[in-house]
Amino acid sequence: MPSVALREPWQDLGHQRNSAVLGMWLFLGTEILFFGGIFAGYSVYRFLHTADFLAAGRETNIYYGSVNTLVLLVSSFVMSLGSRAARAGLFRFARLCFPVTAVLGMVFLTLKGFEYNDDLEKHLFPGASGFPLPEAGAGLFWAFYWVATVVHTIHLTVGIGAVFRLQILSRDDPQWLNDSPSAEVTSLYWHFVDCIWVFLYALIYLPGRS
Amino acid sequence: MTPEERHRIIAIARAPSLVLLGLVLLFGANLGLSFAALGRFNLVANLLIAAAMVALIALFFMELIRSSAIHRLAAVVGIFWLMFFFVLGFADYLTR
Amino acid sequence: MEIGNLFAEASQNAGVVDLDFLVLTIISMAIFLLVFTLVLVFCIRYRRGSNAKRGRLPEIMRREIEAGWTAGTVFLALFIFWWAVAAPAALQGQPAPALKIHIYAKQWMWQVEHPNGAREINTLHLPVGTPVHLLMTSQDVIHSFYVPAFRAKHDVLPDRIVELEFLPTKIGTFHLFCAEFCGTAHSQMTGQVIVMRQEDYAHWREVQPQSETLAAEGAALFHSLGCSGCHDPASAVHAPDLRGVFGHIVQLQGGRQVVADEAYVRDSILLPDKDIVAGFAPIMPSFSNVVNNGQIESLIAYIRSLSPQESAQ
Amino acid sequence: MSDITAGAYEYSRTPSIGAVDNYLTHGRTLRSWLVTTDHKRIGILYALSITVFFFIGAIAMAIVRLDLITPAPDLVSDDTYNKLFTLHGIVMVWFFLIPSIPATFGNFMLPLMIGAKDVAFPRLNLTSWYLFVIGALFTIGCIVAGGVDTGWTFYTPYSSQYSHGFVIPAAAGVFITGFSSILTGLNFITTIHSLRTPGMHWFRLPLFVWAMYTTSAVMILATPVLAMTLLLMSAERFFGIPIFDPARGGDPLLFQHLFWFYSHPAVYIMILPAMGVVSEIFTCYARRRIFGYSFMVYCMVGIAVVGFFVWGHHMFVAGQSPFANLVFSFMSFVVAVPSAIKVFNWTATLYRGQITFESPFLYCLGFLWLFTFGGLTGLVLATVPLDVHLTDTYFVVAHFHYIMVGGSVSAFFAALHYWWPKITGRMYDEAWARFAAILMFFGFNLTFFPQFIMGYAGMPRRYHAYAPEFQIFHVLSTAGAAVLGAAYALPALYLLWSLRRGERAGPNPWCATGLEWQTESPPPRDNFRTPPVVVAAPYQYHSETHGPDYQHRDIERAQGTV
Repeated sequence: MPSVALREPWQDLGHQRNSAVLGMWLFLGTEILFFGGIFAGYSVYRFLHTADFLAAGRETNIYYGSVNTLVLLVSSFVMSLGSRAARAGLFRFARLCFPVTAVLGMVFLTLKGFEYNDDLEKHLFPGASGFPLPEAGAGLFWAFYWVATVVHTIHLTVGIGAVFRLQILSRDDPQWLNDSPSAEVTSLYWHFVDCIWVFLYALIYLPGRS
Repeated sequence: MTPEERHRIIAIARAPSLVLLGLVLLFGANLGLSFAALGRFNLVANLLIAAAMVALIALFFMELIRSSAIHRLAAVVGIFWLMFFFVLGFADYLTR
Repeated sequence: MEIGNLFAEASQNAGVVDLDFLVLTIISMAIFLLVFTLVLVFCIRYRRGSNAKRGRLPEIMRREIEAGWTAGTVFLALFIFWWAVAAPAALQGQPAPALKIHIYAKQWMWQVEHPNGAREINTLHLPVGTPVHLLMTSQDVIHSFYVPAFRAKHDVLPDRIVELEFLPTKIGTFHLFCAEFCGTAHSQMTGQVIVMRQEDYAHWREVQPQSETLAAEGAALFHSLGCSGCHDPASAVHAPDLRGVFGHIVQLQGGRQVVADEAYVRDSILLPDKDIVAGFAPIMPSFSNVVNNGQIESLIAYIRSLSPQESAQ
Repeated sequence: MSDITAGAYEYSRTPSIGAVDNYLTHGRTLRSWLVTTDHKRIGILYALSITVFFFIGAIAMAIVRLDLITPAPDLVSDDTYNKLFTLHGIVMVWFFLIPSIPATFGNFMLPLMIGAKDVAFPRLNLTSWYLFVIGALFTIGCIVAGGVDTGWTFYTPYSSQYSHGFVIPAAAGVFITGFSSILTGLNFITTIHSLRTPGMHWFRLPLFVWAMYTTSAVMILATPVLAMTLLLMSAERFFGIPIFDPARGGDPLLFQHLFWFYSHPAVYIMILPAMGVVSEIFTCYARRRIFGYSFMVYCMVGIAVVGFFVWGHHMFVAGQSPFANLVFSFMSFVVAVPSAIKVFNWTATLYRGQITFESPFLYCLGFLWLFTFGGLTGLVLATVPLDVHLTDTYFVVAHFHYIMVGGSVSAFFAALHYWWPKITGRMYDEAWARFAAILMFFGFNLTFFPQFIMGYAGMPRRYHAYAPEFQIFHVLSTAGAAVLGAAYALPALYLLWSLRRGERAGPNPWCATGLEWQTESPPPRDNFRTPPVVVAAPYQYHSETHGPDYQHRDIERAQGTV
């Protein structure tokens, strides 16, 4: 009996998997350029207002940022275990890894929420009145802080949804995790969101500390 | 969980665990270095370490190390194209 | 009156641009004719069922021809590029002392300020045969200063001074357009450039209602805004002395150097932390919400007047 | 012609399940269309949607051209005028030209041409169409609410601070539609990599497939940058955060850099598919193999890559550095080379052919003329001192309409006529089609050639009122637009008529090569009754040693082996 995971127009699971993975990599390529708009703008302004960016970077909350980075690194590790387990046929273990990954993602979101709350209490939102930093570049830094982290957060939320989808769809038929390319593709997406954060961390939280 | 299962789990977890260890060490280095007064080299160091972390994730977690050429190509093409923007965009900003 | 003459050439640059265009048009037409003569000949000769010889393509048609026209096209493209770059370069080196005129663009008008303080709106009087150096800025959105008869155009950006140089060579009245879309009445943001004999221009400028000259206005602002409190040589605050600075090289922190020109002075007023002069603390507040563009120009004129050889221009 | 149509008749008399069981009859309810994952039906859905938008954009411009008959701003208000040309630009660029050939003919033909059953991700394909529709709803909502007046370029700080129009809904529409084209591009690339039928090597792909491949690459690499740019602009407008605002340290030129990083390659999203179509049609009606197949492929790849290096030529007077002007000018000359080579190769393809002048070929000749003309005026605009004079004038308007309308839209109509029998199974009236093609060519030139002249004389674009000496050119242009409008409306009539009354087409009415002609017209749901196997390069219109013969026997022999 052909697997339910096999979809039109494919003839076999391996071919389908390779193509789905290629599709996901292409999508991640577009995501690089999507975030690239942020990175490019950030770089241009950091070049034009170097001192202001360092001063503004000091105002970010490095505790939240660092803990969140660790959380995401660990989540990526667990996700990687999950997708390897699914491939090896260790479905019970895989179905343990996915919820852990998603929960770590939610921990990240919760901490990010606290951090946003702190930022707003300090009026670190450059569009509103009372923004405390006088330098022109500081407003730009914080504008990019908000856009970049919010866009990243949206991506992470989508990622959490995708991980739960794995869990739900494999509930009755764990073999699906192996047949379908979903586990591998979801894992790629999750790691990518993590990669973006690694760069955001270096660009947002680390400047101006010395 | 049978012992056989446990062995297999340990087997698949070995490589990712090492990678995680590397990632955490690099993360610590990045955080620590950012407090050292290196001038403009702070940025260089931060970005190089971040790039190393991303390379670890891409190679081992995203398994580019065992991917086919076309997957690797798709993975780097976005970065390449972003470089085009940086090179030509900064051709303006550096000479304005 | 030159308005109405569609292709008037009224600046030194106009002739060069038109020559460039003519040469490019001739080259383009040659390529175009070549291609479409061939297309026409082939379409007739090789129409279906004609008696023309068919069969295998001659060997020379294959690689040699393909490589030949590839190389030819590359060579032609590079040649045109080189030639287009080289032609205006020959124009460089014209006499430096130029008439400096300030242009302020805003929705939807052009304000002009001549060196002696004479002002006008949507009209620009110029002397023929004198190089003109425009210093332009916008108060709101991006505009674009465009005089077709001069073949001269430059976008006018907010919070930045852009420069445009040309040498009017023809007496007459010419269109001034805003070429960058700037909002509802974009197409009404037009004016006239009136090029006059030099003595007529001098006379015109003298009879304009004399406002204070820019530099005098700037001096007054320099005191009323409190700039002199720090920048006065006698001040207790440690701030750079501005005498003799304009037009000269300034050492910045971090080892960089800049020439203190209009843009630099402007940035120093609006974004004081951008370039800190070596040996000074970044203590100056930004005046970006305090002064408008006209006042900045006055301040720049005043600071220029503190450097005697510069203000002679 | 007689032997071809005779063959077609013979086919239609042959009892065949193809006559009843095809993708059109595979479900007749509206629902069966709205949940379809069939690439052919999705192509049709796109075709219907973009036709609606084509006419919305055309009506906006019709009002503008009527207004411009007199120098005074008399027909509509300044504000309405600005909203009309903005609407025309946004709709024509993002809701017609970008999806025109790829999303319709690409969707329909790509799997057929590589011998596949469908695209790689059929459900994603349908999702793309729904994203397009959602984006379209935003845009239509924006029009209904009162419109937007920024021009299609959304330049800051006008768009982010000064415009009173509905900027954010318009940007949202473009943003969402952008994801539709990203997903389409991703789908096509994966399809071409994964689903080529046995024997279909990379260098046996028809050039239209290569065009789809390179176009898709540009789509997925350029579009996300536009998405982020619009997002940043909207964030500045909505939340008031500083991003491009010069008063708060921002740089409006950064917006232009990011915008043109997408929007210049977007021109290649429009023109590469057109080049693919023209290659198919030139070979078919000249009965000749394409001249220099591998060069044609390299040229398309070259255009797709180098096309990313030239965006700064939109900013020669914007205030970027003179050095950057030089670099971008140089790259713009470089990118002209592969386009020129393609024109020469198409010309050479006609040599020693057996040329017939059916309507698709006439449209392609029109394409060749207008594209060459547009390309050569592009050289003028790549020259910095000339661009300083000509940018933001009607010269630029005329130039990019020669490329985007004269080029892409001509090729769109060529493709429509070439593949209409395949898509619908019916022949249209050839005499009317030829008449429309010729009318379109002359209407187009009458509309846009005068714009070169008034542009050189200094007539700025986006002007509601203008100096009286430009009136004669505007009157000519408006007259041309009327002719052009008629030429666009005509095909709608005779093509619709053909659906009921047209002769049955048979599988291969043009005696063309290419796998899409090896199956029935219209094709069955799964495209091929038996999966095809490819044994030779494309365009086998004649044998290696002989020229094409009068009777098309070569093609019949070739098809026996394909």
